[in-house]
Amino acid sequence: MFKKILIANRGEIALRIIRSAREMGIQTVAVFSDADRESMPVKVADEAYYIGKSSANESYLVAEKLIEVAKKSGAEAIHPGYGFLSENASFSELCKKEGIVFIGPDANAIRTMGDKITARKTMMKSGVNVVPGYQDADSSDEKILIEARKIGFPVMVKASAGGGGKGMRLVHEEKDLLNAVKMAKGEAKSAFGNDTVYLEKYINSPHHIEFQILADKHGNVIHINERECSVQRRHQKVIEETPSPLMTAELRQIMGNQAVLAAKSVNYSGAGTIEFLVDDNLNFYFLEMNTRLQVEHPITEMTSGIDLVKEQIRIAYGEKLTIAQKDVKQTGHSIECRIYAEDPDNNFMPSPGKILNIKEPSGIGIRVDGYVYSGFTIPMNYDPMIAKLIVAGKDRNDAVERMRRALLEYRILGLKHNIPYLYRIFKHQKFIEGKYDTRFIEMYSEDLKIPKTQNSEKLDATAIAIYLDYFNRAKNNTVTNEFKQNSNWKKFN
Amino acid sequence: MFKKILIANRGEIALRIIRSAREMGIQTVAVFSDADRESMPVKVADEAYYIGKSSANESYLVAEKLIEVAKKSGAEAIHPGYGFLSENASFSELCKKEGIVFIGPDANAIRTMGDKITARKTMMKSGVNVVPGYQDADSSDEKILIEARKIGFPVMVKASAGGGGKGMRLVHEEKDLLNAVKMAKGEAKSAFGNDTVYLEKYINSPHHIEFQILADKHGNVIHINERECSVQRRHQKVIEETPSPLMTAELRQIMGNQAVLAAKSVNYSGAGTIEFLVDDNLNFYFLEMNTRLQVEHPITEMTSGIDLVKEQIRIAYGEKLTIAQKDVKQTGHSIECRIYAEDPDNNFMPSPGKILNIKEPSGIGIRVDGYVYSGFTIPMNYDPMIAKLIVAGKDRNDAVERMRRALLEYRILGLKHNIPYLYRIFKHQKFIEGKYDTRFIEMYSEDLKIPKTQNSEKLDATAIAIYLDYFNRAKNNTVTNEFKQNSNWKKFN
Amino acid sequence: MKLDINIFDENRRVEMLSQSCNNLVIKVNDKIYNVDVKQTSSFEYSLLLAQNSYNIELAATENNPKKYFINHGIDNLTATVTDCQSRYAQTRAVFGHTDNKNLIQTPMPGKVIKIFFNEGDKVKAGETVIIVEAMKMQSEYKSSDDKTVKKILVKEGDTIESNQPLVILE
Amino acid sequence: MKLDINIFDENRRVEMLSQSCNNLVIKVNDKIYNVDVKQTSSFEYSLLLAQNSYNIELAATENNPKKYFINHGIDNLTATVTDCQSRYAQTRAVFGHTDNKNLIQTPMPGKVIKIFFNEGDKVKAGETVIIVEAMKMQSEYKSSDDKTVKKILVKEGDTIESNQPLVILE
Repeated sequence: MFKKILIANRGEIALRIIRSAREMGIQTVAVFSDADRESMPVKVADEAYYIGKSSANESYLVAEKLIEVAKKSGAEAIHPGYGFLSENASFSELCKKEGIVFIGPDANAIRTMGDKITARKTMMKSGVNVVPGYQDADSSDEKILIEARKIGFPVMVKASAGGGGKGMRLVHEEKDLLNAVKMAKGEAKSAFGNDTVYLEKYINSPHHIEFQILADKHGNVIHINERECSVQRRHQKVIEETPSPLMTAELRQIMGNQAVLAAKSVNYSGAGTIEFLVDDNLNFYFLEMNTRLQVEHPITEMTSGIDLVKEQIRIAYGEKLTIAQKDVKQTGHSIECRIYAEDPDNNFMPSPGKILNIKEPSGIGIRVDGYVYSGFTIPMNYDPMIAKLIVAGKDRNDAVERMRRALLEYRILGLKHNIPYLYRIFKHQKFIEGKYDTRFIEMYSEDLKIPKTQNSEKLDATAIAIYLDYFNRAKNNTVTNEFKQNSNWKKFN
Repeated sequence: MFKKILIANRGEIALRIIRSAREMGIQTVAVFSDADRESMPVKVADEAYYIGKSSANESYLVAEKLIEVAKKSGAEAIHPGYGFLSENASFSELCKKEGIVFIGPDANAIRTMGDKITARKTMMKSGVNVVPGYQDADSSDEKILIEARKIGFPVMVKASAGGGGKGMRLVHEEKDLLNAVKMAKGEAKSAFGNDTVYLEKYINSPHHIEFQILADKHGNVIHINERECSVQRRHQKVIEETPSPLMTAELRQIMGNQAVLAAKSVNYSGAGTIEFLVDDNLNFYFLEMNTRLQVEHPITEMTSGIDLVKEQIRIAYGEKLTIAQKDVKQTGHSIECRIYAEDPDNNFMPSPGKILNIKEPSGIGIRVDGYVYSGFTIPMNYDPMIAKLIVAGKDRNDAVERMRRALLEYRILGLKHNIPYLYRIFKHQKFIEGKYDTRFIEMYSEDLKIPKTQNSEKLDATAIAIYLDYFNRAKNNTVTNEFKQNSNWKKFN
Repeated sequence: MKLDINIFDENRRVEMLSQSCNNLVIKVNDKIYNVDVKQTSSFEYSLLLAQNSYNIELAATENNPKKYFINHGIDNLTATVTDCQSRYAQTRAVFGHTDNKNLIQTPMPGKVIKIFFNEGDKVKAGETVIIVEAMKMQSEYKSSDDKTVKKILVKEGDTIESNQPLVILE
Repeated sequence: MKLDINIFDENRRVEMLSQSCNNLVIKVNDKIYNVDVKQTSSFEYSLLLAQNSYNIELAATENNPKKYFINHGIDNLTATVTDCQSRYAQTRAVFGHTDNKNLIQTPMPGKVIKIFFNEGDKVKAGETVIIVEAMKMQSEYKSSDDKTVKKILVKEGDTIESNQPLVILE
């Protein structure tokens, strides 16, 4: 097995990877930008190297720096986490060239799946359901119109190099089509330097359901069942669960088989995710493949007992999968919430800042994947995710009840966060019934607002606590605040 | 379901019960002695009542006070946790009389299992293996000698009302027998007010293996497999795991069936544990039944997915078991460590005091059942257990590796604790191989001592940190220490 | 000593009537409570109001000791204290964001991405004056009415602190 | 400024040679380290010694600012600081438990269960003088040599603090 690996990432996922590597007896090398010197992964890794300014373009995205640190530290492999360079084909290639193992698929698989048209064509050839659409070379106005009519309106215009909603247009009527194509091309050109677009049928209020797969370098591929990710705000996942409330045993088998086919079609190796759109009639369509570890991977771990990071490392080292498809278990129910530093009562404005005090929930069925601590300042340069809160229960109802308890126990003081908002989702009747699709948050946004009234005795108790604290501080005015006392090293001067 | 329950306990188990009750939507009532006012269960319960002085005899053991609080608060049921009144038949009876549901078995089951001779006889009648011995009424010297010879030396002399090693004597040779019986009787008389003793064959270096059972009030009984509890120091369990490294599928079935028989023989209801001694040839003998929740119950929860506290509450409410024996799962491997405030380098001297800072491990496969927090003073009046650290892994090796990682992450500052000692156990070759019995800790006590040498750079780093902190404090001498700043409310005067 | 505390847009006048160790008698508006209180850490108060247990976490904000962050139950609130000193001096601006419609500032630290006007320019109601980015999310700050840009205190690319004045209109 | 620090029964003389922000050059005995240091909380220091990351938690004990609790890696140690002031005044008693064989005290708070002698009584070597209980565990404190009980400072049933003198022998 590897003796030492480098983690080319930050935040919770860096810590997540360090934990599994440490369990395997592998030494860990962290890297950090200016903003992350005090971050948990830097503190707990065996080694830590500075790689540049806070802007990711000057640190976490600079492939050459990461290779340099890997060589200097003697790390034999690089785990890219998610985001940053994790789906960068050139980086995978560069690692290979430099004799460092990239813990992820090879450049070809990343490239094929990264280009949406190539991915669509590859999937169609392998017999995977794709959203009805048109992606051929002839992009003349007439051809586009003919194909759009065949698909039927509304249609989506999407950029082949796309992602994150850029270069995407929803077209309801034929008369708007050609103009929309023109605009999408312009956007795609400026965002990705590639103006190729394609057409897809618009799937109305779909479910977003994805399958986890694992593939070794010896041609063995398994899937580890689905994750339901339909609770989204502006295309960002907020809550994920497995099993999907929509899923049937039969559909699971069919979709799982297609997920395995999809991975095989690109000679995939490592952990990957096949995303599908599923409509209310259980028609499903390949959406895209994420050629990396997914943020929401823990719910799969909770229900399968498989440590996906350990599997990634073993696969990268060249080991064969030790789990056969028939041995994959799915026991109980697991749900994940993403805890963000944002203000749900103020249009979800990001709310970076200093965490004065944090207490994470604990006890039966709870897992927290975080990276912050009391006194830590959440940098404003990256994603405002503080942690992932994951629960497991014997069934969906048990997991929902446990999540409510966990959210009640979770205490973050010093900045705005979305815990109260998440709690309201877990109290919402439609969510409790498992009757939701990707429109859930939009449709029930009014229900999810902070209630107008509060228990009066509770507010009295809060007022009493403030009263006491206020005078307590006044009396002890030589005692500085905790966060001042905890200021960084500069005080030593 | 109950609307409100009272938890007649303290510390980690009180918090454990509050958590599951809260998940079920049940209101919780905590009780506290002087020493526990600032304890976590008091802080997080819906209601909290003061019940007396720190000494358990004046608070947690006073049945009448607990009944009074239950009535005043409107709690419909009482959960006794473990220890204190949990195996007190009179308390179970009193609850019943007062119209409050006792979350545990009825008085008769507690009494039968509490008297060792009655328990032995009941087990023998039901066809459960007991340690060969003699427990009949005729306790004349001749009869005792004849029976001891039949059993074969060495024999154990044990008090029928016994527990905790009192009134117990190991006799190697016949000439010492009668005197030992006399002494055991004397001890038993003064400790329990009952001088009845019995003889048992001495099982040399046995394994301590116990089975978890669940029984409803409708005659349904299931077992949820075994727990291996052989890592003990002075008869106190230190580490528990499931499955037992010694267990075979065949033996599990036979012992499990006997555990179910044992519970049925006393019309048991609730959660209970049948303890067995197992020798190296896999002969097994009933030792005793614990008629309550066990400290180490979480490892069963981790591998079965069953929340035992929720099941206890449902059974007490009168619900039928929803799990049949054939549906009981046993997936992966789980291990528990008991984290104590004690000094392993100084004869395991208890080390109560103030926890200046605590950071619990987190992430995949980790569960912490604790009750303390930074700034909390561990009272000297009770058991020095700080928390239970539980891990789950896909197999034993995975769980052992995960436990090492978790122990490395666990940080308790301000008092001596046994985390480094536990880590050394998980590094010990015999433990790693699963080759241990109840003599393990005694036999390898030298191996488990703190190593004589330390990494030199690591000690240099520590010295540097102290150097900086020392001058930092000197320069900021107006800043009081955290723990002074956090002193309790008296400062407000 | 009395204190007015504004939580969740309601005012509470709090007054301690008596104290004996950690048992207090406290009046909140017209209600009188017997409270058993313990401060269990720098940020935490455990209160028993009769039998009910409340665990309240709070901290005065770094730049305003009269504004508190609060965690209580699932809620995550802010509250403001009005004592004798500040009662008269207080303007509405003390609570929450400023209501000064001529001052553009942001509640969070970030980076100035774009400024659309120069000093002296006319701005129409609803027009975006400045875009600020924090944590990959861009926020547009608009003018509430037709105004003139009086002063621009930052430039594009600047890193800004929370509540730092950015643009003054008039 | 130099400081002698005793950890794990070894002495280390530490001296800062230079500092620039959080980059320090520090000498420990004969070794010179370039250290990147951050104090990340009241109790925590993150040190990078070249590439190696060390996260050290420490706190001076409540009643002795020169004695530290330390968590480092799996270890749970104590350390003692000797600065200029204390170097001369220091007796061996400062490090760890007292070596004064005539004083009986306990490292932990607890309760006096039994005292076997009266003032003036003779005690033989190995005889138990006093039993103290903490957390349900009783500990016996014995005399190291043949001695006389000079003074008994507590009585049975007393609650005692850590390191409180209990009995003086001579």
